[in-house]
Amino acid sequence: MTKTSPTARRKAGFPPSYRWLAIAALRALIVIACVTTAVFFLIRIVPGDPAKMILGEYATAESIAALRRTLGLDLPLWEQFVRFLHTLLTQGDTGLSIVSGVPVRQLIAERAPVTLLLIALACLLAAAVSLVLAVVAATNKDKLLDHLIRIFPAITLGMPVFWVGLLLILLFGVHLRWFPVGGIGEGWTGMLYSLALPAITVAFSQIPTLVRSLRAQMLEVLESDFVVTLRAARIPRRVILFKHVLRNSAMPTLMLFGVNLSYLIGGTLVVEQVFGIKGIGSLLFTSISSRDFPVIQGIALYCAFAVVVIGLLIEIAAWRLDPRTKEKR
Amino acid sequence: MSHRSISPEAGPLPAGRGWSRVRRTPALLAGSFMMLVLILLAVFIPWISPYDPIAQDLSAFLRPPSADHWLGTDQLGRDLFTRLVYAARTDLGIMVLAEIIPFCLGITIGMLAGYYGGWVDTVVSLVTDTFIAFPFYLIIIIVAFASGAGAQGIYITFMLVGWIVFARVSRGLAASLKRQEWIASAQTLGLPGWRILLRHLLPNILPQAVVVLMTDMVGILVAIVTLGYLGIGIAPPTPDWGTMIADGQSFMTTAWWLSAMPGLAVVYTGLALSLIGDGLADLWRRKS
Amino acid sequence: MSTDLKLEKVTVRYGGFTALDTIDLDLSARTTLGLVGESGSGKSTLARTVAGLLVPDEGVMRLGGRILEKRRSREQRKQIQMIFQNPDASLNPRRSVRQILSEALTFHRMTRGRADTERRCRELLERVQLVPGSLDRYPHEFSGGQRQRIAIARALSVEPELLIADEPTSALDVSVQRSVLELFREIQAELDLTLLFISHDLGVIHAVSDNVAVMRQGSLVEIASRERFFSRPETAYSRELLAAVPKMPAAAAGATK
Amino acid sequence: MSERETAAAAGKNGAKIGTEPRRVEEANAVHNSNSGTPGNAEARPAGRPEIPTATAAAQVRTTAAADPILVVDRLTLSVASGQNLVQDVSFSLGRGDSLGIVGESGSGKSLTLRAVLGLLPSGVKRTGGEVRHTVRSAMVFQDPRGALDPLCPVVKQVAEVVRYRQGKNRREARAEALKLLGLLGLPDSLKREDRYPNQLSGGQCQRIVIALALACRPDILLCDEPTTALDVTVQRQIIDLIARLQRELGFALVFVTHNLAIAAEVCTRIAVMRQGRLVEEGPSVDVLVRPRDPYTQMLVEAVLPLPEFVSESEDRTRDSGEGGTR
Repeated sequence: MTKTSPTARRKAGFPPSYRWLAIAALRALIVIACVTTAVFFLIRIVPGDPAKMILGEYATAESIAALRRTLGLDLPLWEQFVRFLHTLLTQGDTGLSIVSGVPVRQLIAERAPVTLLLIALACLLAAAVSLVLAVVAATNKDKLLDHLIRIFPAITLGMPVFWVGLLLILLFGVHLRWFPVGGIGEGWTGMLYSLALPAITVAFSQIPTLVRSLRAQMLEVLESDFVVTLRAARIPRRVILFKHVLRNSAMPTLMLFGVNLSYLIGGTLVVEQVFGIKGIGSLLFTSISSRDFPVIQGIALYCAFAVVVIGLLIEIAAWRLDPRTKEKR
Repeated sequence: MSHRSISPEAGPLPAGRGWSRVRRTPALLAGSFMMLVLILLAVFIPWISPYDPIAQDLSAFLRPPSADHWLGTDQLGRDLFTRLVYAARTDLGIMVLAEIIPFCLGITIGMLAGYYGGWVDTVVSLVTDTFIAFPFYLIIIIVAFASGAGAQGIYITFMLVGWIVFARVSRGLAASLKRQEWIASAQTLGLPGWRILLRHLLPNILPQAVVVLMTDMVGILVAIVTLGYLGIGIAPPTPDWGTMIADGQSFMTTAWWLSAMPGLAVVYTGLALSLIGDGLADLWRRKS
Repeated sequence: MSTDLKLEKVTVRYGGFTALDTIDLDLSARTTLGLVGESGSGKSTLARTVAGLLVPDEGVMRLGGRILEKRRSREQRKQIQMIFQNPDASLNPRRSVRQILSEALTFHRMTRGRADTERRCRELLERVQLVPGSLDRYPHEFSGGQRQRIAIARALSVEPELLIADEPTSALDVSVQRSVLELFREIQAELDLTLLFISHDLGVIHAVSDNVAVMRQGSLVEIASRERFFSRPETAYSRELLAAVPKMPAAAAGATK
Repeated sequence: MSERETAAAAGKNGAKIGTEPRRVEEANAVHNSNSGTPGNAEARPAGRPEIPTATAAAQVRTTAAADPILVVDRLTLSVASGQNLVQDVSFSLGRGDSLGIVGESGSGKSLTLRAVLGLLPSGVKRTGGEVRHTVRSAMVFQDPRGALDPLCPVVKQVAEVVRYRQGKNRREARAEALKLLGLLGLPDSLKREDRYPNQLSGGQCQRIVIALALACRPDILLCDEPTTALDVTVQRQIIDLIARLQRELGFALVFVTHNLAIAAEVCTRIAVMRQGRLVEEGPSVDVLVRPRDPYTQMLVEAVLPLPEFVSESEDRTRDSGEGGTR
């Protein structure tokens, strides 16, 4: 039994009681339910009559009343909610788009791949860059490089995602013409090429906090006795760094990544607007401006689902990394 | 040791206190200075700049930065610098207002949960763990736009969700502080719970909570400005950095500073707040 | 009014694990009981239970004949005070020594007005051999030994009858440890205090206690007077503990003071 | 160990002397990985006999003075602010010697050990003197769990050190690791199922740390208060274990502790350090029975005496030891 295979892990006192996984899944459902209900009621409670907004100021009273009936807005709130839940549970959809009459699920399905790809690219980029920067900063403690990397988060923390997007467009798109500006190129490479700049922009909003957390954690682990033991044993530095130090320092940063997830998803939607990418983001903003409530509701549900799924993945990665944390839960 | 002499190590050991320690944290000094400059500007702008942030003067259309218009003028001939500073009033105002209640609420709830434990703690940690990844950023966008309510959307959503990050910090701290021996000693001295919370727990939780507040405030400011950019934040003509960036976007190639300057203002505030946060963190880590 | 401490069948359980298993203990007034045991033996749990920080699952505790209920009377709270092990964590870093010492005095209204409180604080500092000037300082400006002295002064502020010391000198250097132990003995003699002194170090137990109790995995294995325990211990475990203590070269054992 | 303590006997209301930099926060002197050790070439002849007999080890000790394998010459360590935490410390160590370094917290004894190992904590630099040693050293720490990677099973950790230090492949390394653990009296169950540090007792973890040190085949074993965090019975086992290993493997030993009795039991020579300086050094009994330096005298007097107790086997009539201090 050379490597500690999962069986060893089980016998080694880590009964993989997937109880914690069940609890995490339950939590996920609670978040989705809350988001859906919150959006449902917030849209309808907040002042302003949706029907009047859709038809504009000059619409006649009858046409507004007629629209309210078709939309079911004249029904009492709770009845609207029951009908909404009914459609959600039976057809797994939040109704038809008011503007185009297309089922919301279909609308989202068309636009989802681009957004998902953008989110995935941004996550990969953020993880890779923060890892490199943190390792460089931690191993060159107090040298110039370290100070630069420490000042970087303070400056970029205040940079709005869309503003960074605009600057990148101005710099790389307009002046240097390295990247296409707006829209999505054909074929696989075309798409990736056109998503590069947006992905960098979204990743840029996540990197500062991740670097700061990972660097601080690594410095603490580098000072601990077990690293001194390994270095006294003349074990190669890279083995110590990547096999032992990084593994022990990743946990808090992983958790931080989970917490900042909703910023990442929100950021992606905004960046799509800046770069003119036809993803879920632009669908959201068009449906918002046209007060297309079922579509808004559907997107909110979809985003909550995305946040929760990635959160679960992070929780599993955390368990894989350090089984002890899950034992207590 | 027969006679009771004052023991040789009777007196305290000399160490820096108060102002001398603050002087040794450059980050805090720099951050607070920058913030002070911004606040002074925002308060005294009517006396500093002769221009009105809203009145249009089409004859001064898109002037580049010059002696009388330090940052030039926008597409409606309004002085950019004046609008920038007035915008600071609106954005920083909302930022502070949207943070005060969640901050106090979060600290109190977290402290009670951490100190008393039991079912209070389980309920609070269940809620905070579940909703920490709550896509509230997304909700702000939807609510703000759907209701066209501008800042109200932010306030509502933030009341609902903003307190969670502070509750987590203060709950964690309270739970660990509870095991500290000076809390146990206060209990044996017969001091009631509320007094221990106020006199012993709160003063030791606030420093770290304020550090988190600084970073969180930057997050709120960015959210406010983003809503402004998307046209669903503060309704024009009240000056707001987000809307200013959006307005300047169409003149990007010719007058790049129109969009760049408001962004830099946000970066400036963000830098000031995070410097204050880092400085306070260093100061309190060294003191305890 | 004799303030003996009596424990009858006191049991404390954490989930499945029994930290204290039916403890019967008598601590007669104005004597010092040295409680020794290894980590996990439950000696700290016993200390915290007597101090009222933990509520026992079973058993009864009596001080001076009166039962110590779950909610103790204000009088009972003042009678028992505790001093802890870690000097870095025994004082609130954000409050000055004056605030630390005067808090219980003012809350329990044991002094009349500010001047009286100030006088009482200076007396307490002098009692633990610290200069009055320390009142305006903060805990981080004191050495470990000095912080323990402040903690002792704070415990004495409510004029307790039973003082529990949970390894108060384990984190201190040898020289400072000795002076703090001297302080404990002086206070116990002058204020007629009953002292429950807990330590894993048999040298400290020998220097301080009248009687010795040994704990192992949550139960009392032996109670004896100091002379009998250190010369002819009954249980094998006590002998094992005594044999394990490293010995100084014969002639150099601490000269009598 | 609490931070800087002005020694009571010294009587001076000393200014606050730099604390032992357990965790020096501010950015100061850069610590590079192997500062201070001039080429630690593998001077040891290859193919050294695996376990020399006890007599050989004893024989070696008598000729200590002749060829010292470690010379610390006027060593000075200081932090960025220029404060010297260790000042002009010199001592030498022969093959198979055992030197105890005693002193209170903040005396710089642990730092001196780290300087010999060649791995100073960040923020501390060697600003004077040098450490010359022709052989390899390994270290055992005070907190057993802190010296082990919490996320890596123990046998795997020992095997890893064996693999890199003795150039064995993965399978051989694991066999060697298990042999080492057996030598240290660890339960056989580890052979079947590897376990994580948090599942072992403090004493077992300390044995693993010693195994890690021995896996480097050191000629000098550096111990930084290895038993302070352990219970008295476990402490006795670890002390006996270290003494036995030294007899069997013949390595030299530098044993740092604040407990004079332990130093006397384990080491033949003792050095006393106070606020960064070496105040006295000599054979254990001389230093403890006839201390020359007043500080050493104070330390010896501060040791709380324990009367000789009559164990079951001995004659009961012997009266109990000399009077206690009460």
